[in-house]
Order: sequence, then structure tokens, then C-alpha cells
Amino acid sequence: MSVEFCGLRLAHPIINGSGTFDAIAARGAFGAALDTAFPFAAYVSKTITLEPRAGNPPPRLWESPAGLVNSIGLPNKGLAGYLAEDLPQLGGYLCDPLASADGASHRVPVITNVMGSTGEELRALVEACDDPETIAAIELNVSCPNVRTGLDIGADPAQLETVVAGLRESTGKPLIVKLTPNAADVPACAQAAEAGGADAVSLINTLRAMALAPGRAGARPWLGGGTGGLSGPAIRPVALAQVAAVAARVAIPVVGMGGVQSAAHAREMLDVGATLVAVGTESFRDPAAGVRIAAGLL
Amino acid sequence: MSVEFCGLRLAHPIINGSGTFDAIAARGAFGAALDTAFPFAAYVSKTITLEPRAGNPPPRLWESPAGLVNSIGLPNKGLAGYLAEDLPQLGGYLCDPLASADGASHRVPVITNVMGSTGEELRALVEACDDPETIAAIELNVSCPNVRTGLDIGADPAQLETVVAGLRESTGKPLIVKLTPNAADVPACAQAAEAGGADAVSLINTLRAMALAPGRAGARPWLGGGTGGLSGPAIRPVALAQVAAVAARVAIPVVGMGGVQSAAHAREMLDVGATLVAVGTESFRDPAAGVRIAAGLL
Amino acid sequence: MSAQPAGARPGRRAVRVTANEQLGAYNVLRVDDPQMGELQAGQFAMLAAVERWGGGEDERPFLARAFSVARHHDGESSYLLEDVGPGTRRLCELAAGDELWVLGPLGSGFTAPPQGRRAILVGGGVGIAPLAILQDALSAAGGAVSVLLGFRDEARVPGAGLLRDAELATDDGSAGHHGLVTDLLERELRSDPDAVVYACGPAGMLEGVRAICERDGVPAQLALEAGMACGFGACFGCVVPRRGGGYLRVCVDGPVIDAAELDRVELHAGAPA
Amino acid sequence: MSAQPAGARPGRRAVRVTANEQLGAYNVLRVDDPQMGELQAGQFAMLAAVERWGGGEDERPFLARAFSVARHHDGESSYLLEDVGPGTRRLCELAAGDELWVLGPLGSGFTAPPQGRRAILVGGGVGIAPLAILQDALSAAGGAVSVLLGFRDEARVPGAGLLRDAELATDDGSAGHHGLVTDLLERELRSDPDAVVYACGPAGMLEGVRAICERDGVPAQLALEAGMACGFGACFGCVVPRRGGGYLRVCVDGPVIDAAELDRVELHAGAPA
Ligand SMILES: Cc1cc2nc3c(=O)[nH]c(=O)nc-3n(C[C@H](O)[C@H](O)[C@H](O)COP(=O)(O)OP(=O)(O)OC[C@H]3O[C@@H](n4cnc5c(N)ncnc54)[C@H](O)[C@@H]3O)c2cc1C
Ligand SMILES: Cc1cc2nc3c(=O)[nH]c(=O)nc-3n(C[C@H](O)[C@H](O)[C@H](O)COP(=O)(O)OP(=O)(O)OC[C@H]3O[C@@H](n4cnc5c(N)ncnc54)[C@H](O)[C@@H]3O)c2cc1C
Ligand SMILES: Cc1cc2nc3c(=O)[nH]c(=O)nc-3n(C[C@H](O)[C@H](O)[C@H](O)COP(=O)(O)O)c2cc1C
Ligand SMILES: Cc1cc2nc3c(=O)[nH]c(=O)nc-3n(C[C@H](O)[C@H](O)[C@H](O)COP(=O)(O)O)c2cc1C
Ligand code: FES
Ligand code: FES
Repeated sequence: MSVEFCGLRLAHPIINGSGTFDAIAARGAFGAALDTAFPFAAYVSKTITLEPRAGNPPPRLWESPAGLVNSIGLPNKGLAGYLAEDLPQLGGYLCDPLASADGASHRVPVITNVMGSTGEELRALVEACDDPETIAAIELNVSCPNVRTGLDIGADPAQLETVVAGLRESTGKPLIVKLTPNAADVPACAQAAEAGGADAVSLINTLRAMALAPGRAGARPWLGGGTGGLSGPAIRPVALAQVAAVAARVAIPVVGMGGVQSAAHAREMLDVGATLVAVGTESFRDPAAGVRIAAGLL
Repeated sequence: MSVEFCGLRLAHPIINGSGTFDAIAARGAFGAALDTAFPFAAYVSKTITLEPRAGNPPPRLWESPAGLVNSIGLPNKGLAGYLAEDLPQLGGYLCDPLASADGASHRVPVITNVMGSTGEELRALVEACDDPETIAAIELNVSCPNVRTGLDIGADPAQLETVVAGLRESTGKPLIVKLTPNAADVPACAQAAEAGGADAVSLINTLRAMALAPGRAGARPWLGGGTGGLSGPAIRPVALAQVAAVAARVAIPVVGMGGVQSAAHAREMLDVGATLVAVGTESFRDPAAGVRIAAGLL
Repeated sequence: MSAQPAGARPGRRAVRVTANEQLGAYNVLRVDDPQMGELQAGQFAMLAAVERWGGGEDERPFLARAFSVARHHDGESSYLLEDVGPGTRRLCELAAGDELWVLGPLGSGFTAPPQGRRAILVGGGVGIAPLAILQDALSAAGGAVSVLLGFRDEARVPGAGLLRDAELATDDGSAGHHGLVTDLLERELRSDPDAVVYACGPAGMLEGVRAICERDGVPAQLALEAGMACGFGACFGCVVPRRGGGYLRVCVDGPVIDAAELDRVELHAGAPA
Repeated sequence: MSAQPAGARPGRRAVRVTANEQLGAYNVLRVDDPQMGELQAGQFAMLAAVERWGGGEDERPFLARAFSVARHHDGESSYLLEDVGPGTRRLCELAAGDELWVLGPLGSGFTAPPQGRRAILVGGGVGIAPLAILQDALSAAGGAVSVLLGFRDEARVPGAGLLRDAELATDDGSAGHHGLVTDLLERELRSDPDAVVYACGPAGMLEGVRAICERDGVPAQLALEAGMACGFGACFGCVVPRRGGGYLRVCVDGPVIDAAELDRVELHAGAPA
């Protein structure tokens, strides 16, 4: 079941969705047991920005029918904090349970997800990630609102191609573009990323969504951040459609995600053309979801 | 609770979503009981096209987590058949239960939803609907793929404004533009519809989605039409976000819909700025959902 | 049975389960439901549990499910259920006292045979349900009725207890004729080519019945199944191709459809074999 | 109690309910769960029913829910539940033999008081749960413990039976002091300003405890609540503002948090009053 992805050899096709698994916190919670039972074949960091961010005020979560609306706001230590504090730990103990069937203990590759709102920010992020050996690939989160239009940077194919092309020279590592689902023509965005030089695309990110505080007169957003993003099984049919449409239009590998809860769901993503499948919200319900799903694909 | 909408006086703010209630079939199923218990304050027809359409091959339905993916394919008798066969019946017996609290029997206004893939088709449809007295308003379904780009006609603000402006002269009746949710910037589309002369906008239509046939090796779309659209509670947080964003950007009234199942959900749509709320998928579970929700708003 | 039904109330109603008994691999669910009123054999209802409809496999069920009314008398309806997925599983779990949403009776049922002609009822698996109420109605009207039922295996044979005087066929030979129920039908039609056929069961069986009756020029009424979202003509989701083009909505144009209206009975294109 | 916990298994496990008893307005759910192992008082677990988690109000619950471990011995854990929504409702419905998903123990618990100082346990409503296991642990270690519990009304007073020798306060005067449990705390602190405070309960009560302890310079450990999606630090959803800026994740930085780390205990901005 081992799979090749952008030159990386992974033990199986299941990875985590950015921002939905914190390997360092998980090791705190589950202890050394995690070292030999890491649920994913590669570890994707949550989105890292140039400067540290505290994230949005609470509440940050809203449970919806078969889904979750979150407004986390990308809290992170900033690039320098990530490189100095987190990366050494990540490099230290992640190893893959299924891979070690052959007796060898394999490191789980780390994919660092970054976001910037200007070309310079992005370049600084990508260049900084190009260096550390522990970073196996870079994922670019383009669901970041353009300061001028308010639309996601990744929603406009022309703009996206320029952004990706501008970064391509900054790294020799695999560059994955995580597309926004809030676009009229997601396959065109994928093609633009490919034309700009991306090694892979990943999708879907959360769908723009909101919730109101219950039990009160008048509209009052529940989420501290005002609006949020919808994930979980509720969005799986949308994710499957977008992944299928994108895989049909690009030659580079596709990481499919959105509402995957079981091996059958992962198989569907693979069937419509994904090379890897990422698990997000389902890991909240079961931190071992990744390994359960991978084992079910055997 | 009576409400004014584009010059129409409605008994309450709850109407049906186009294509989710067939008043003629319902009268066949429920008999005369429906005449005094019609669940909606206005009746929106399913989408009518210039020529008759048989619709997509089955299967047309897929149940998803808290949702429904449909690929019905807009079966309808065509404009001439609708005007000659359906409209007279609709004019005949629809009357509103809550409105008749004052003893009088009110007709339920009929809103005819139309779709065309060219400007001429649309003009023919709108002009034909301008005439019959029974048609109180016209809803334009712009979730129709542009033959050239494959994108929904309504996904591009500039194109949408041109389309609406081109039709504005063809009718003196209220013109409601039913926006597509599969756009990067739905509020911009709403503003374009307003600029083109629309009297109201309605949203959200279904989200582009797909399902695979279960229990088989290999990817095989379940739906006869290949892809479909997702509706129901799964999409409610997305609908609420789009309705709120649109209502904040246009001055014309907004018809909010998407996953509404209860008076509390309808209240949320009203709270974020909708004037009317449409109920779709929930009517499948309970044909009296409209009247239950309306009564709950009292 | 031939009068135009009065129509269901235009809203679902909550009724109480009075019993849920196992009948081999099936369940017979009984509910106290006087509002079901007069109905035609072959009509159906949309059912959903009031509590915890959802949270099963793949976070389903969400929509109500269609079931033939297998019997209705003294204000009590019964349904024959086979657990094939999250919706039927939840219904099979219900116990006396639990609440059920019911919308119905829906659709158009069977039409009585012309005076003096024998009715042959052909059922397969859980599709025998509407034939139970049909047998009652035809017998009450004094007509001659033969009942032929096919089952997959021994576990399903007890379902035959729902009807009287049935002749059986089983795929595994565990009861009656070892083979298809359509074999029995061919034999019956040879001895009485004037009979009228009423059938309900899996698509393959219905297509067999349709082809035999077409060949022999025998009128046949087929009770079809299709995935349904609403059951009352609202969604246009439950269609089957009509002979000569276009589609029929199974919920309002059927579920009982004259075999002459169909070119063939097809499995849903995407349905698992 | 002071040793670093070994950590939960990195996956949820299905365990069996052994009993579900009513305790006034609450339920005490017992489960056979030897894998819970050693745990600190104040730690919690994420719970979800294995069957039919979903299909309740607004098609929820979907995510697991956080509950303090109220007791754990001889391989059996107990939880104190209050039905406030679709998740707790489903859990309150479980019966002996039903299966439950458990992920835990999670979070960091209470720290024992310095040698010789009395512990005052202040609980409000369902928040008394972690104080039960804390009382056991502190008493076993031979420390002096006082227990002050506040309840809204008579129906909730029976919850006090979970702890020993509790002094009560009720909003409606139906038992003990007619007023707030913080009134009792102020009285206790006047007579023993050297005590250490351990509190769990509604945000308003915790803020009262925090403010009193800050004023009086008394150390306080507060077990907080927050909406949680994961319970193990993955989602960053469960935050509360930290004194001096930034946020704490209640699930991994807590749920027991030193009062000195907080400016104030806030109700979630959007939470209904
Ligand atoms: C008029 C009529 C009368 C009927 N009478 C009876 C009766 O008397 N007794 C009885 O037991 N049954 C009867 N049925 C069939 C019954 O309605 C179905 O068995 C039931 O709907 C299955 O629901 P489920 O959730 O248990 O299974 P599902 O999981 O819904 O699966 C059933 C079938 O639906 C398809 N399917 C699978 N997943 C999905 C999905 N996500 N979305 C859509 N389709 C899917 C597959 O083909 C699968 O085999 C009748 C059907 C009709 C239309
Ligand atoms: C560490 C910890 C320990 C706990 N220990 C216990 C315990 O021992 N016993 C106990 O009974 N409880 C305990 N709780 C509280 C318990 O987790 C909640 O009562 C439970 O999660 C409520 O779920 P529900 O589905 O029943 O209610 P919900 O409907 O989820 O509502 C509960 C509250 O959540 C908010 N809310 C409402 N709708 C939504 C929505 N759609 N999405 C998000 N939030 C919403 C509202 O503020 C509402 O009042 C603990 C919580 C934590 C964090
Ligand atoms: C709580 C939460 C936090 C997330 N944070 C990030 C993030 O930091 N960066 C990112 O690219 N995607 C983020 N995502 C999106 C997920 O990686 C994934 O694209 C999405 O949740 C869909 O997958 P799922 O349905 O399996 O969760 C987040 C999702 C959730 C639910
Ligand atoms: C089966 C089905 C058929 C539909 N047909 C149409 C249609 O003909 N024209 C249209 O504008 N919208 C159509 N819609 C979209 C609905 O009107 C509505 O916008 C959407 O379903 C969201 O609302 P809901 O979640 O309440 O169903 C259809 C939806 C469904 C589920
Ligand atoms: S089931 Fe909806 S039209 Fe037949
Ligand atoms: S609940 Fe997910 S980080 Fe705390």
C-alpha cells in the first residue's frame, strides 16, 4: 500500500489535514504510545504565518448537522517559533506504525503548511522552509483573503498562477497548493497552480459558513471570529465533486479531503483520482482515525 | 406576521424552494385537504425551460449525511405546456390557511421560476410570464451552465448584470434572481443582479456535489446525471453565511434558503436580513413543514 | 379498492408502535394509526422514527423511507421490513410504545381484475408485503386468487406466513420449488392463460414477470420500487423510464404500474448488483 | 495524583455501560473501563454513544462530548451527567449493556495542596463531578478537606450524594444556605485563610471564586469548561483568554487552571445567558 507522492515514499495514502492534528499536543496527551502508533503517513503542520498569531476570540467552534464550523483564526507561533521550537520535536519522534512492519522504523515526513498575505511574506516563508532537513514538503494555504478584494487569494486563477510562479524558485522541495473551495471554478484554479509550477494540489479546505448564537432575540454571530468554515461529513459530497473535477484536469498529484471518516470514503477519493487522502474533522472524534482508515484500505 | 415582498402581500414569510414542492402532484396525493392547508405563503414553480425536458436518467437521489444530493435535471413540460396545463390549475385552488383567519380566502401567489441558456431563450420565457394574471412574480434560475465556460451563468457578476439588465424591460412583474452558491463572490453577484434591475435575490441553490455507487470496485458515479447538488441541513451554515453576506450588500429584498427545518432556523435567516425564507428539502420529510415553520414564527 | 382514495393528510403524523415481531429474517411492525383510513392495496407510506432518525451508518438515515402497507384493519397498520441499511435498521429496532412518523397512504394501488378472471399474485422477498393486503381485498370481493412467493433462503421463508395458501419457490431449495418463482408463474399461466398477474419483488423478478406476461399477452400490474425522497411527487427523484420515452414518477404514477407502460424493469443504473 | 499521567491510548475505545442511575436531575453513568488506568482528579474523557450518536435536535450530536471522570476504581468509571442538549440527552438514555466510545484520561488535573493546608472544594451544579474523585484522593492522602456545594434547586440537591460531608447552598433555599456557594466560601476563608481552593462549576460561580481568592490572596485551582471538538489539543477550539494575552487550550493546558493564569472566567461570548 506504500505510495509515492512528489518523490516522497509514504507507508500508506492517509495523512492529516492541516490544522486538525497537533502532533506535539497529541504526544503530551497520549505519551510515548504515539511514537509507535502515529496515525498518519505524513504529518501536515497547521498553517504557519510569518508573525505569531493568537487566533480568534472564543467561541471558536459550532457543531452543525454532520459537521463542524470553526473559526480558529490560525493561531501559531510564527515562522521563527515554529522552526526553533516545534520542528526539532517533530523531527524527533514521528515514526510510522504500518511502515515498521518490515522491522525498520520510518520517520514520518513533515509537510509544513504556510500562509502569507503578500508575495514577500510568502517568499520569506517558503525560503525559510526550504532549508531544514526535517521539512519534506511545503503546503501553501491560499484560502487567505486578498487584502484588496476580500476574496481568497486562491479563488482567482490568474492571481493564483502568479503567486505560485513567484514562489517556485524559492524552493526545491515539493510545493503543494491547498486550493480554496470558495471559488467558481476550482479546476481552473488547480490548473493555474499547476501552470505556476506546483508539484501537487490539495483540497478541499472548509466552506465559508456561519452560525448564530442560539436562544436570543436578534442576529448575533456565535463565533468570536464572526464567520467560519464548515468541515466534516456534511461537506463530503461537495469535496468528492471538487476532487474528481480537479483530478480530471491536472496531471500533478491531488490530495483529497473533506468529510472522510472511513476507509470506504478514502477509497472513493482515491477512485476519483486522489493520490493521498487527508483526514481532518474525523480525527477529532477519534485520534486514531488515520490509522483505522489506512488499515481499512489494505 | 403578514409580510410585503416586492409589492406582494404574503400571509407569512415562508415559501417553498423551486423544484421542491409540486402543488399539482401534492393535490393529487392529499386531495382537497391541501386547498385549505397549503403550506406556503407563495408557491414557487419548479424551473420551467422553453422546451420540454425529460430530466436526467435515474438514479437521481443520493442521501448524504444530513443532506440530499440530487440530479433531477429540471424535467418540465416546457413553457407552452406549463402555461396551458399547469398554470390554470395552480390559479384555481391555491389558498392560504393562515391568511384565512380573517375569514376571507386568499389566493396563494404563484412565482414562476425560469431558466434559459441564451439571452433569447430567457427573453421569451420572461415575456411569456409577463402576461398571465396568475403569475405574481418571476424567478430567474441562473445556476445554468454557460455553454462556453461550463460555469454557472450567475457566477460571473459582469455577465449576470448584463443578463438581468437585458430582461428587465421584458416584464413589469417582480423579477427575483436566484443566485448560484458556486461562485467566489456571491455578494458581488447579488449586487450585479441588483444593478441589472432585479427586484429581489434568492439563495442558496444547491452546492455542486457528487456521489459514487457503493460497493463496487472503481469509481462509478451513482447519479445518472453524473454530478448533482447538495441540499438540506448539511448546508445550512453555508447558506446562512451567504444570505447574511448578501443581505448586508444589497438594498433589495432577499429570499433566504438552505437547510431550514424549523422556525428557529427560519428566524435565523430573517435575523441576518432575509425578507422571506424558502423551505426545500425539509418538505420532503414533512409536506406540512412550511405551515409548521410559519406557525412557529408567530 | 377501486374507488379513488380520499388522500392522505397533507402532513406527516406521529403514531405509536404497538408491536414489532420477527418473522424469520423480516420484522413485522404494527402501529396504531386510525388516520390511515381507507386505502388501496399497493399503496405505501413514508416512515421515519420520531426519535434518533440519524446517527447510523454514514450519519444516515435523514429522509423518510417508503414501505408498502401490508395490512390495515381496526385502525392498525402493519409493515413488513427487511433490514438492508440504516433506515430499515432503525425501524427494525423500534419497540412497542415508540413513536413513528407516518405519511400516507400514498401512490396508486392495484386495480381489481375483470369479473371472473383469476388473480395470480407473484411476490419476491420483502416485496410480498403489498400482496398480503391485496389477497385480503380480492378474497373479500369473492375473486379467485393464487399466490406464488419466492424467497432467497430458509431465513426468509417465514415471511410467507403473511399470506394464505401460498405456493413457494426458493433459490436455495429450502422450501417449495427449487428455483425461481417465475417458473411457477409460467406453469400457472399455461393452465389458466386468462389470469391477471399482480407482482411485487426485486427488479430482476419483476422483469421476468413482465417479459413472460408480455410474451403471453397477459395483463400484469407491477408494484415498483425506487429511491424516494418525498413520496408525493415533489422531488421528481423516483423515476423509471416509460415505454415510448420520458419517465414515470413511481410515487405518484405508481408504485403499481401497468406492465404495458414499461419497456423493461431496470435496476437503478447505479444500484449494487 | 501528583505523578505525571501515563497518557491515554491514542485512540478511542468502546466500553460497556454497567449502570445508568438517576440522581435527582442528574444521571450517574457507570462504565466498565479498566483501560482508563491511573488518572488525576480533574482529568476528563471524551464520550460518545457507539450507536445512534446523531439524529437528535438539529441533527446532532456529531462530535464527542467532554465529561469529568467523577470516580474510577476497580476498573469502573463513573460520570455525572446533566441533560442540557442532544449529546447529554443521548448519554442519559444509555442503559446497561450499551456501548460507549471513551477517549481519555485527558487534560491535566488538580495538584495536591502543600503539606498541612486544608483543601476547600467548591462545586456548583454538575461541576461537582471532578470534586468527588478529588475528595477521595485528598482524603486518602490524609489531608483535611471541606466540601461546599451549590445547586440551583431541589431537583439538583441529590447530586450532593456524590461527595461526603458536603455543606450546601441552594438558589431556591430548598437545602442548606439560601444563596450562593461563594457565600460559604467567604465564611470558610475568614476562619482559615491558609486554605487552598479547588473549584468547578458554572462560569459565574468560578468567576466569583476567582475574585474572592484573588482578593484574599488564596491559591485557587479552577476546573474550566469550554466547547471542545477534540479534547487533546488538535483543534485549538477550546480556548480561554490567558492573563497577559493570548489563549490557553482548556483541554491540554487545563481543564484545571491556576486562577492566577486568568484575568477573569468568562462565559463564552456567544453563550446564552
Ligand atoms: C413503494 C415502495 C414500497 C416499499 N415497500 C417496502 C416494504 O414493504 N418493506 C421493505 O422492507 N422495503 C420496502 N421498500 C424498500 C425500502 O424503502 C428500502 O429498503 C429502504 O428505503 C432502504 O433504506 P435503508 O436506509 O435501510 O437502506 P439504504 O442504505 O438507503 O440502501 C438501500 C439501497 O439504496 C441504495 N443506497 C445506498 N446508499 C445510498 C445513499 N446514500 N443514498 C441513496 N441510495 C443509497 C443502494 O442501492 C442500497 O442497496 C419499498 C420501497 C418503495 C419505493
Ligand atoms: C472538561 C469538561 C468537563 C465536563 N464535565 C462535565 C460533567 O462531568 N458532567 C456534565 O454533565 N457536563 C460536563 N461538561 C459539559 C458537557 O461537555 C456539556 O454539557 C456537553 O458538551 C453539552 O452537549 P449537548 O449536546 O448536551 O448540549 P449542546 O447543545 O452542545 O449545548 C451545550 C451548550 O453549548 C452551546 N451550543 C448550543 N448549540 C451549539 C452548537 N450547535 N455548537 C456548539 N455549541 C453549541 C450552548 O452554549 C449550549 O448551552 C464538561 C465540559 C468540559 C469541557
Ligand atoms: C479546526 C480546524 C482547523 C483547521 N485549520 C487549518 C489550517 O490551519 N490550515 C489549513 O490549510 N486548513 C485548516 N483546516 C482545514 C482542514 O485541513 C481540511 O481542509 C478541512 O477541515 C476539510 O477536511 P475534513 O472535513 O476532513 O475536516 C482546519 C479545519 C478545522 C476543522
Ligand atoms: C430535488 C430538488 C430539486 C430542485 N429543483 C430546483 C429547480 O428546479 N429550480 C431551482 O431553482 N432550484 C431547485 N432546487 C433547489 C432548491 O430550491 C433550494 O435552493 C435548495 O434545495 C436549498 O434549500 P433546502 O436545503 O431547503 O432544500 C432543487 C432542490 C432539490 C433538493
Ligand atoms: S419520491 Fe419524490 S417525486 Fe417520487
Ligand atoms: S478541544 Fe480541541 S484543542 Fe481543545
